[in-house]
Amino acid sequence: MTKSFNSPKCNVPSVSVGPLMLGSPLVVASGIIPMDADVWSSIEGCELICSKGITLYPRKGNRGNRLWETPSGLLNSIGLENPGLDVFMDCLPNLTETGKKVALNMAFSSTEEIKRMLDLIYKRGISSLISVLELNLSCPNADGEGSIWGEDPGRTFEAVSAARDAWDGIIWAKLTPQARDIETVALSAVEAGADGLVVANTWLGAAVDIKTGLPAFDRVFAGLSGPAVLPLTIRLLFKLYGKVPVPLIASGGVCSAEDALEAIMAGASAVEIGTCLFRDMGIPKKILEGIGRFLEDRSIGSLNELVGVAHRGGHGLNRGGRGF
Amino acid sequence: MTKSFNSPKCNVPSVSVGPLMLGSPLVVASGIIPMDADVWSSIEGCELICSKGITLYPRKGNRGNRLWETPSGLLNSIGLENPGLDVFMDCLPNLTETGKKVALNMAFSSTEEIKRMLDLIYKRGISSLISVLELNLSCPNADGEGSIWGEDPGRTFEAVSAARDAWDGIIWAKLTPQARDIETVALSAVEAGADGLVVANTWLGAAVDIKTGLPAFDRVFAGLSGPAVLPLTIRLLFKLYGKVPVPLIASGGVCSAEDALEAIMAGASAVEIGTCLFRDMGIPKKILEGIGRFLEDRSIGSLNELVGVAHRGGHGLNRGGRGF
Amino acid sequence: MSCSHASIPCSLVSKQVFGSLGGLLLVRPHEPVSWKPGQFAMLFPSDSMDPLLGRPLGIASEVDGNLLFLCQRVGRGTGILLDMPVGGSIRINAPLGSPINIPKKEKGPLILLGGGFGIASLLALPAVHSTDSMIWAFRGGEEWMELARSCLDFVSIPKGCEVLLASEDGSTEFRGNGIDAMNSLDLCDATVVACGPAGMLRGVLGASKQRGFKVLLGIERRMACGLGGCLGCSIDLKGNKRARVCKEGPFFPGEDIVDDEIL
Amino acid sequence: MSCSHASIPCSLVSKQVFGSLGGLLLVRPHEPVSWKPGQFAMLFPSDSMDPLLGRPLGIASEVDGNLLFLCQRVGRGTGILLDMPVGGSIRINAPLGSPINIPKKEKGPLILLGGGFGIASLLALPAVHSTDSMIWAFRGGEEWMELARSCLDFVSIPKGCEVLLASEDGSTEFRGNGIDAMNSLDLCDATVVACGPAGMLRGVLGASKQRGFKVLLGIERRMACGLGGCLGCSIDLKGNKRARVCKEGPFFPGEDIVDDEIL
Ligand SMILES: Cc1cc2nc3c(=O)[nH]c(=O)nc-3n(C[C@H](O)[C@H](O)[C@H](O)COP(=O)(O)OP(=O)(O)OC[C@H]3O[C@@H](n4cnc5c(N)ncnc54)[C@H](O)[C@@H]3O)c2cc1C
Ligand SMILES: Cc1cc2nc3c(=O)[nH]c(=O)nc-3n(C[C@H](O)[C@H](O)[C@H](O)COP(=O)(O)OP(=O)(O)OC[C@H]3O[C@@H](n4cnc5c(N)ncnc54)[C@H](O)[C@@H]3O)c2cc1C
Ligand SMILES: Cc1cc2nc3c(=O)[nH]c(=O)nc-3n(C[C@H](O)[C@H](O)[C@H](O)COP(=O)(O)O)c2cc1C
Ligand SMILES: Cc1cc2nc3c(=O)[nH]c(=O)nc-3n(C[C@H](O)[C@H](O)[C@H](O)COP(=O)(O)O)c2cc1C
Ligand code: FES
Ligand code: FES
Repeated sequence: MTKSFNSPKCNVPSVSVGPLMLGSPLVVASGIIPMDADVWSSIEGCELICSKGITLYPRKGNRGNRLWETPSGLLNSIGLENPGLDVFMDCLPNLTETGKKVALNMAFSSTEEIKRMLDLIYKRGISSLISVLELNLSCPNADGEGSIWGEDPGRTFEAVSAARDAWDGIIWAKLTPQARDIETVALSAVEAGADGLVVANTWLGAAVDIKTGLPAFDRVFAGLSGPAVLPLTIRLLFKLYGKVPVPLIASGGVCSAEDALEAIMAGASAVEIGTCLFRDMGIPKKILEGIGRFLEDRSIGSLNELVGVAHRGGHGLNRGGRGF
Repeated sequence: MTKSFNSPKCNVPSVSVGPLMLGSPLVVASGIIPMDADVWSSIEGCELICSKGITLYPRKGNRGNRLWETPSGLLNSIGLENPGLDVFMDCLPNLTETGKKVALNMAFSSTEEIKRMLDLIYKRGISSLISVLELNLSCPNADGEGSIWGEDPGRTFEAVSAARDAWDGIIWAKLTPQARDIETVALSAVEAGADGLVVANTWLGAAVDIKTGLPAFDRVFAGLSGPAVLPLTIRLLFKLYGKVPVPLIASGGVCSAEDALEAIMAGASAVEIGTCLFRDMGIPKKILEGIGRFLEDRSIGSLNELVGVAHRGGHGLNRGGRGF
Repeated sequence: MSCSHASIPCSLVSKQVFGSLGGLLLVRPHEPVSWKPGQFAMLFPSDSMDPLLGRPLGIASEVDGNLLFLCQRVGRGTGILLDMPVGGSIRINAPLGSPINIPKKEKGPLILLGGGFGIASLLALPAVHSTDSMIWAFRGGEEWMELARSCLDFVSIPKGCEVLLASEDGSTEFRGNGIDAMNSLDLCDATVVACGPAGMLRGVLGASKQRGFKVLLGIERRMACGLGGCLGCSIDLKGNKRARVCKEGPFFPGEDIVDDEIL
Repeated sequence: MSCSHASIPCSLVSKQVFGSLGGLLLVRPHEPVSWKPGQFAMLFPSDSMDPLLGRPLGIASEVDGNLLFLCQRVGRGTGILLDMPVGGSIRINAPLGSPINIPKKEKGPLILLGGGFGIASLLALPAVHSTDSMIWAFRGGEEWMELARSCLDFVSIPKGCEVLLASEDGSTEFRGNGIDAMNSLDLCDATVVACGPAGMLRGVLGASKQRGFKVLLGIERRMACGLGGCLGCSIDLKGNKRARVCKEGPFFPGEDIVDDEIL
């Protein structure tokens, strides 16, 4: 039984994301909050929280600048710093004790690594503490000269299949927006057994530090997140909704109830909240309340009714003309 | 002789963009200002101005919403509304009378259309009034079910070759960021005879009008421009600089002297200014002054020295450590 | 001196906000702006790129070199403007658009009809163009009454111009909507200049066709540039013509207007 | 009551800006913030998404429930904060970071060394921890002198704590930089808590190694979350350990600090 899902007073929009029932459509994105039970319990408005990207062994991440602010956006080049699977497993019981559900965001450089990590989790007997396995397809693979798993449908199939073979629970494939053909990649992920697709991850960008004349980041390219990318996320949702038989989970730029509703109407069954938590950890609660009010004002019984309505002529929301 | 290139008082950073000498690295992007000589003369800080995308025949453009604001960005779906080549040619002498140079931004649905348009320009005897032919590779072609010219290296080669055959002057190929493999497309454009590459154009995005539950735009997808896309532009410059033997012209998100310097250091020889003119037509002058001060403070004689320095270890700008 | 697209730094010298309705903003431009009734400004509440675009507001009046704006609270942009502390900086691009061009007066009356905040673009007209009646139609209620009173204090309406306040709830002498109020006047040979909600404009256009009086309607569109460049605001006119609301408009003669373009 | 990452609406109740240098901001939180010296806040000047991130500023003092910030004018974010009209809204996430943790006092003196605006995070320490000397080193000149005077009016320094103002141009009693000023004191068995420019911190760390006194240094990094989540600010510590400046820091004992991480 969940211990204390902190729901706001108003109408709580719960959702089913495929087989997963969530008390809120909002999910804390990976890499945003610390693995700290106090912080987890204090977040209201989200039931599911994605862990930092976890690798088999600890990683120090990238040297040099890791953050760079852009207009309404953030470039990051953390480089998957994390304490490794063992420490994650040590923390896991404490984290789930908070009443939150956990999505393990997994980064990996080979399919063997995926299998070994899942094996270790089963061996520890804590697989039931993990509600979702979120595969980060934006990380580089060791073969293929560090090319990104999710850019290629074949590699995507390999990675998701490896996880599917070794994991009984729900698998979300977190797509990369750098995929040359995201529809084909999405279909491969589903074919390989993904139960949901996270659309998507950071967009590659870059910056120059004009004071030094050097790239702002040692690795030149870095991941762009935050409100700036919202319209790009919405486009990907429009491209993928209806093309795959699994739910879509939005990730990229959602910061308000309006943004979340846009993503839902464009096809998302749930919505990850990332960068905007850096501004205000109270945002999910406000978003959830805003969604609640929206549903109430229009007497919509379930948020699931709104999923993808933009593909279905607005589904009767369109009262009183379009305006501009 | 140019009549009145309004340069600000301070150190004017002139540049050579391949064979083209410009009194300022700043170029007014296509689709931003009206074909109105008064407006043209009033713009300080730019010597070259791109016309609205011109087609052989007049076009009314898209129905429904055409503009949608996003965080630090703008989605537009104008749909190439323009009065057609004849009217453009009628206006041309008035526009060049202002002392500005003109880049004809050309939109086309077939290679025949390119040839016919260039033919008509030669027939009118006004080809010398056009300093640059800017080919908009983000527009759809009539064969290929409206696919975008610049998404495909072959189609790009066709379009640029057609223009090259029929045009003696400078040709810039304006790339589309939707290209699956922008490096190959860029190489094709150069192989076909492009003298410069504009990097790039609007990024496809989308939005939902949550009041109606409908896509904000009748055509669902629309082009994202403005500061939000700056880091994406900078990344493309990093990808292309040094890979092609022609100058790069940045387009996407530049709004300040700092932004322009970033683009230049990442590899741009000139910088187009678009969306931010909607905020302030005085921006180019301020940017030019800012660049002038930057050069002066560091005793850099020519702006061309800064082009691409981020690929060359900062080229001595890096005095006194990197900081963060 | 400001040209047609000058960007002018200003400060907010005073404001009166009426609950969730909106308010009056008195803005001091740091250089003179020469404008005419019907023209508008794009307002930028800060140098921030979010929100990115200016918000178009009609220039309602000029008081001691300050510009008066009437601003309805609609969304983010107008919210930021209304919530700005006095003393804050606003930048405006102004004057934009074409002044209201009253067809050569023949014999009938000139009637102005403002619905809600649509009155803004009409308020300065009576002072420069002999006007018979100015109707201001709004929902009513205390907030609206206070806003209307405060607003009318700022503008000088010549004696000859009758001001008719119409409210749906009967807060004012005339109970009814804008169309009702207009119909209560003698429209014979009249010229009606109307600005406000789409429904009202459609009603005015319909009535003008039926009864043969002249109208000029203020059209609204989302705008990016405000000066005819981006074509974001362009609309169909009769006779297969196109026009830009920000440049040829925002006021267009009824006979040119395609009904569908009143949104 | 504020938890470690509460987001608190505030208003700017007064400010003093000294030319292009920066200034003092007195900010009223709309809920109480309980903080300790060495902790900081992330400041958001508006709800706009540009700039996106908060700006970290040390909490310098508390005056009648208002928080005092010293803010150097560096770039856009600090510019917006300093140019905000009094009465404007600021949101803060606070308190963040670990309080300064003075090692159990043995015998030597406790010396605080603030370089420029780095003094901010130290100013409140003497009131809660017996301090022998507080050095404030800055460039000098009229603006700096005024800023320092105004600032010291806001904080209560107990009698026992000597305040030494050091300026490079000799505007103050002591001419020289922060290291010179520190060296002018008896450092035997001392504990020095230093915050300021990288060059100064390197000098202090070097001296402490040579001469064997204890130091705590305030480290700066770009920050996104401010609460240990994003790992944007994490640094190497000695012994192959990692630490987050925003969470375990910003003050670290000299013996843990890897020289290269002082940027
Ligand atoms: C020529 C002209 C004159 C106007 N004069 C006035 C006036 O004097 N007083 C007044 O209260 N309002 C006036 N308006 C309407 C006013 O511009 C909008 O209410 C305002 O832009 C809404 O901005 P927002 O950010 O609060 O709303 P949001 O809905 O959050 O805005 C989102 C985007 O849509 C645009 N938008 C939304 N509604 C409108 C609209 N009705 N017209 C144009 N763009 C819109 C915004 O500018 C913005 O780009 C005028 C509009 C035009 C075109
Ligand atoms: C824990 C901590 C406490 C601080 N306390 C104070 C203080 O009390 N008073 C004071 O004046 N300054 C303080 N600083 C420095 C202050 O945060 C920066 O000067 C400020 O963030 C610059 O923002 P900007 O937008 O004006 O500069 P820009 O250079 O335009 O900022 C660009 C980005 O870099 C970041 N950045 C730039 N410089 C720094 C820096 N030195 N440290 C961290 N991030 C930086 C900004 O936050 C922003 O994200 C502190 C920094 C830290 C980390
Ligand atoms: C600092 C930072 C670290 C991140 N780390 C990870 C990660 O470890 N694994 C992952 O899949 N995504 C990671 N992301 C991506 C986010 O989970 C999210 O998909 C992305 O930021 C877009 O959403 P947003 O705009 O809401 O932030 C990270 C993002 C940021 C900003
Ligand atoms: C309203 C609008 C209309 C545009 N029309 C054209 C066009 O006709 N042809 C073209 O090549 N690019 C067009 N563009 C793209 C711009 O020229 C520019 O490449 C793009 O907006 C990115 O730059 P920016 O962020 O500086 O605006 C248009 C952009 C906008 C915003
Ligand atoms: S708003 Fe750009 S043309 Fe009217
Ligand atoms: S700023 Fe996010 S971990 Fe320190």
